[in-house]
Amino acid sequence: MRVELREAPFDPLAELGHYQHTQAELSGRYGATAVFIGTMRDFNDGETVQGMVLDYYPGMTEKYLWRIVEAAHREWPLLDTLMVHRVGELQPTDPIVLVAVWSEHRAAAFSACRFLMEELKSKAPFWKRERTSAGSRWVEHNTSG
Amino acid sequence: MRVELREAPFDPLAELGHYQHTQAELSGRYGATAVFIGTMRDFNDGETVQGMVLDYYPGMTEKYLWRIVEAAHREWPLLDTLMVHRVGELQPTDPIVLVAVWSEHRAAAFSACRFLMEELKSKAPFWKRERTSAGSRWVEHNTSG
Amino acid sequence: MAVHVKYFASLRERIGRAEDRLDAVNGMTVVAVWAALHQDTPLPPNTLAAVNMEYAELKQEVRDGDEVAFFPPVTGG
Amino acid sequence: MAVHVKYFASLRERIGRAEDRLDAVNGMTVVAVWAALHQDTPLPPNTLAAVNMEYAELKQEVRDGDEVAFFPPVTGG
Repeated sequence: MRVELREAPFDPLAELGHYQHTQAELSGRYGATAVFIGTMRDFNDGETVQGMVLDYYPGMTEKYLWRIVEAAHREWPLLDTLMVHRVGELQPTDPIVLVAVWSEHRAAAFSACRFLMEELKSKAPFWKRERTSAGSRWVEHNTSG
Repeated sequence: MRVELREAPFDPLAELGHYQHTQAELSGRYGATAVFIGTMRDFNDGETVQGMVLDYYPGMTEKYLWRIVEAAHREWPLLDTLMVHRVGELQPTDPIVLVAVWSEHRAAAFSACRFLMEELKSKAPFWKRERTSAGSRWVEHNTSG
Repeated sequence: MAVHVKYFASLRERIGRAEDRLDAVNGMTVVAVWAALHQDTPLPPNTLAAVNMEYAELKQEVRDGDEVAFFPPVTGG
Repeated sequence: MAVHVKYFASLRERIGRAEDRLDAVNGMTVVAVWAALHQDTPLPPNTLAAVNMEYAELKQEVRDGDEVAFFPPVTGG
């Protein structure tokens, strides 16, 4: 299992491929990989977005992400989980979050991946501040799942 | 949208990255990408599996996959879908199927990706024949989702 | 009228060939196509059928030139 | 006893600083920590609180050395 915050842009597919490659003990055991990638759009709530800052609570954010990963592993028969979340200054089209879950069969991977994203979105300490042509604004609420 | 059958091994992450790169009009519009990768395990129903043949119905299989992709696009606000399915001779650890769905928000991508896999598993004309130390056997039923 | 019949997977192996041609008669159903070709072998339970690459009921009537397929439950993905 | 207080996101900007230190008294709750530091500003509705990096109720009592954080609803992912 790995949970990481990233200050710099990351390539979710490269990240995923690399992580999977390093987890040699997974090989041959998993039949299902469910992945979610959240990406910064250039448009939100009716306005063109030029940039974004993702604020977080160093220490608590990592702790919270580990907690939800552990909860998913208690709830479903998972083989592994990778979670990478961007923080800091983002540009439109930048990946924000990658969640990947490995399991023997698909139901566990699908359910756990969606659970992790819902928990992350609703409770993990991250805050978005968007920059538009009208200035900068804190995002007030998350989109529901 | 793309639906493909592959006779030769494929790298799902490279496939996904390449396809996304070619779909320039997606850029900045999608906030959510949900991906499922099905992989051949080396163990099934209590036996070590050495190889597998994936039989299909040329013509009908492609038609059926397109049908479920179109059904997903009618049901959810999706931006794009990629589906690649292996056929022919497979080795353990070979990817079998890749489904990727792009949408603005996560609910549509998650729901459509899971729907596509359930439809594919329950109705698309593919048949697995596994090779074990005891010989070769047709897989009788699919795992439920 | 001519009907082209295909078999897949375990059903193809059981029958020992991948296809048949049948001189069908007007109003013949999918299951009657099977019966005409395999007089001593009832259609195995759970067998699925397609006509012209669309899933079909066993009672669907076939037409001249149709492609009729029989196959076991699918196990893809 | 000393309590370390942190603010995040829009709340940090509203207050104009990222942290405070408070000489708290025994039995003080999280919301009382806020009240002691911001006598003229009631805790904004929907504000979340954490003690030592765990989500906490506003009525939770703080202890010497605790880190208390206040922040708006989260908007990550």
